[in-house]
Amino acid sequence: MTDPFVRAVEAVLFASETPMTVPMIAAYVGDGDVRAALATIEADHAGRGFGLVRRGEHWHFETAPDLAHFLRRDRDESRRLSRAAIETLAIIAYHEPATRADIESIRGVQISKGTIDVLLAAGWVRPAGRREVPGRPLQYTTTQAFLDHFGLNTRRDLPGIEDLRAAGLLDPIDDAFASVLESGDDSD
Amino acid sequence: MTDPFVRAVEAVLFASETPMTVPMIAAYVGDGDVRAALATIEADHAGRGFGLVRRGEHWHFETAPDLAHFLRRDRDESRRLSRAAIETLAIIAYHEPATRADIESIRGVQISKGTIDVLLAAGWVRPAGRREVPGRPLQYTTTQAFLDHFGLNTRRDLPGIEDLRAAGLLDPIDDAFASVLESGDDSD
Amino acid sequence: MDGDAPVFTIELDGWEGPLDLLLALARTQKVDLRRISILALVEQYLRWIDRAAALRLELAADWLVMAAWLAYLKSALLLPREPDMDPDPEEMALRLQLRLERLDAMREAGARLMARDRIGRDVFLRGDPEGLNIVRKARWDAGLYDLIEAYGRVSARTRPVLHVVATRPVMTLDVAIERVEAMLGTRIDWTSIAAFLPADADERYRRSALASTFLATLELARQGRVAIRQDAPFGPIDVRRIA
Repeated sequence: MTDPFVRAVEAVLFASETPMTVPMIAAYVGDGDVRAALATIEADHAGRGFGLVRRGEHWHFETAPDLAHFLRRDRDESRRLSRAAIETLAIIAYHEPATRADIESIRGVQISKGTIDVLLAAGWVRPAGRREVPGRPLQYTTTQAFLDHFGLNTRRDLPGIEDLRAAGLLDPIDDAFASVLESGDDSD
Repeated sequence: MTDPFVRAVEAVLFASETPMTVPMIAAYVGDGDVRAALATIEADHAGRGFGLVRRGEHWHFETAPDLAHFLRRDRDESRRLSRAAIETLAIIAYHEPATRADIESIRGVQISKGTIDVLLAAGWVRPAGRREVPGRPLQYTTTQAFLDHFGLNTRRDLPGIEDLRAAGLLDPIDDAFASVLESGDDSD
Repeated sequence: MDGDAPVFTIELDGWEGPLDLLLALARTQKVDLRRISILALVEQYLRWIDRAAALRLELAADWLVMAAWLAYLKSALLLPREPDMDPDPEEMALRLQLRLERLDAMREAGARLMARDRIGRDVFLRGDPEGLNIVRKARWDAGLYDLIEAYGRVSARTRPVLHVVATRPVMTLDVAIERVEAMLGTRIDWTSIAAFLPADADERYRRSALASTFLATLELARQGRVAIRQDAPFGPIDVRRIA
């Protein structure tokens, strides 16, 4: 028989329709060490068909990734996202906050209005204030739903983000340009 | 590490939107002893926060019935009483026992059913018998909870009409405003 | 170089702009983007544009702008270097290379992102959660003052309205006419209307008297018994008996 408090936390998370934070869980189960309970539940489900995962501050149960082939229903889903949308999402995620002009300067083409709309509708990006430069353009950032969907705990888990940053590939061209000019002679 | 076949059955049941029969499960997981896997899963989850449940030929996961009380949470919401409700309450308090017709004749407008319901739900008024007139309308009086909430010892602590007049509470707004202005002049 | 020809058979709208095409062409060089030959890339692009023109494909303005810019870059790179040339063609080439690197990095990042275990495709949430309920209990917020004020409001609305006008010192028109007639009987010259007012009365009575007296002089003027004059708007008003 499992500890009653652990059972309660488990039941609440299992019944919830959305990922939950520790305070959200505490509001249902009352006083107790929710974090310790989560650690217990996570360990208990390790290696099973589904388990507890943490995405940012949110926790939820999901099926084990290696079982995808039993469960996959709609193989076309990823194809629905256009290349423009995928690149735009990547640019926002890796550069956030990013303006429309940031995205266009990297992609080298204007983005059609629908491209950002698709990402907004998916709940993966959201407007995040205006940049204080002439024209005050709107900036976009990614959301908790983005982290959830792509199985990321934080933005630091974005694939290869540290390498890209170290290589200066997330810096604006002008900055990169200046630093290449400085060190450029050495590399020849 | 759990048996791979058991894991697959577990994941399929977890992700399913409906309870599943053995053949339905088999259609996802392929060859294997689904019944044995179900028995294993059922035993593994005994005494946890959720478990495998069989209803007829269908199987599904559900949270443990004894934990149902954790899945709901009460939340107090402070709300302002509507103007109709506070006026109705005041009329009942000053004229009790009062019928709906009494209230409407004093307010000069009809009251909706919800208005008295709100006061009943708040525990501030209660039905107090029928008046022995044609139609035998229900009468309402205030409750002890009403006195407690408004800090009154008895209904006689409510200021009378003359007190209200002296306090300017019977003056239409414009007159009250004018009297403030006048008294302002006098003090010059 | 003719070996690249199959690339050009790809339809125009397959490329999302000139930079997209340049990146694809750069990939055909099969080297690290940092070691790419910009000159070779420029030549490939210009050749592609030439073929598109030969096939009479409509090219959007940005493709032609890029072509013109690359043609300029090419000639600048080939010509003997002039030390004070601005912008420096090497810098222009470096900027192009940096842009290609950045687009490439984001394309790669997007692909890696899409390859992750995604909810609804690779991992699944519980299909039929019971859901959590919040039972809202209303806590009504009303104080004694709200109650009393409400009753006052109802009473004020439905009780007969009673107007009580406090008595005020007033000089009636009849009294004013009498006063003016009597006082004019003793004067011949122009006299200010102020002179007809009771001197030592309450201020509010004086204001009433002023209004009444003014009306009285108008009435007497209408009867042809007095003349009135005022030299300027808001100036003093004088009255004289008509003999």
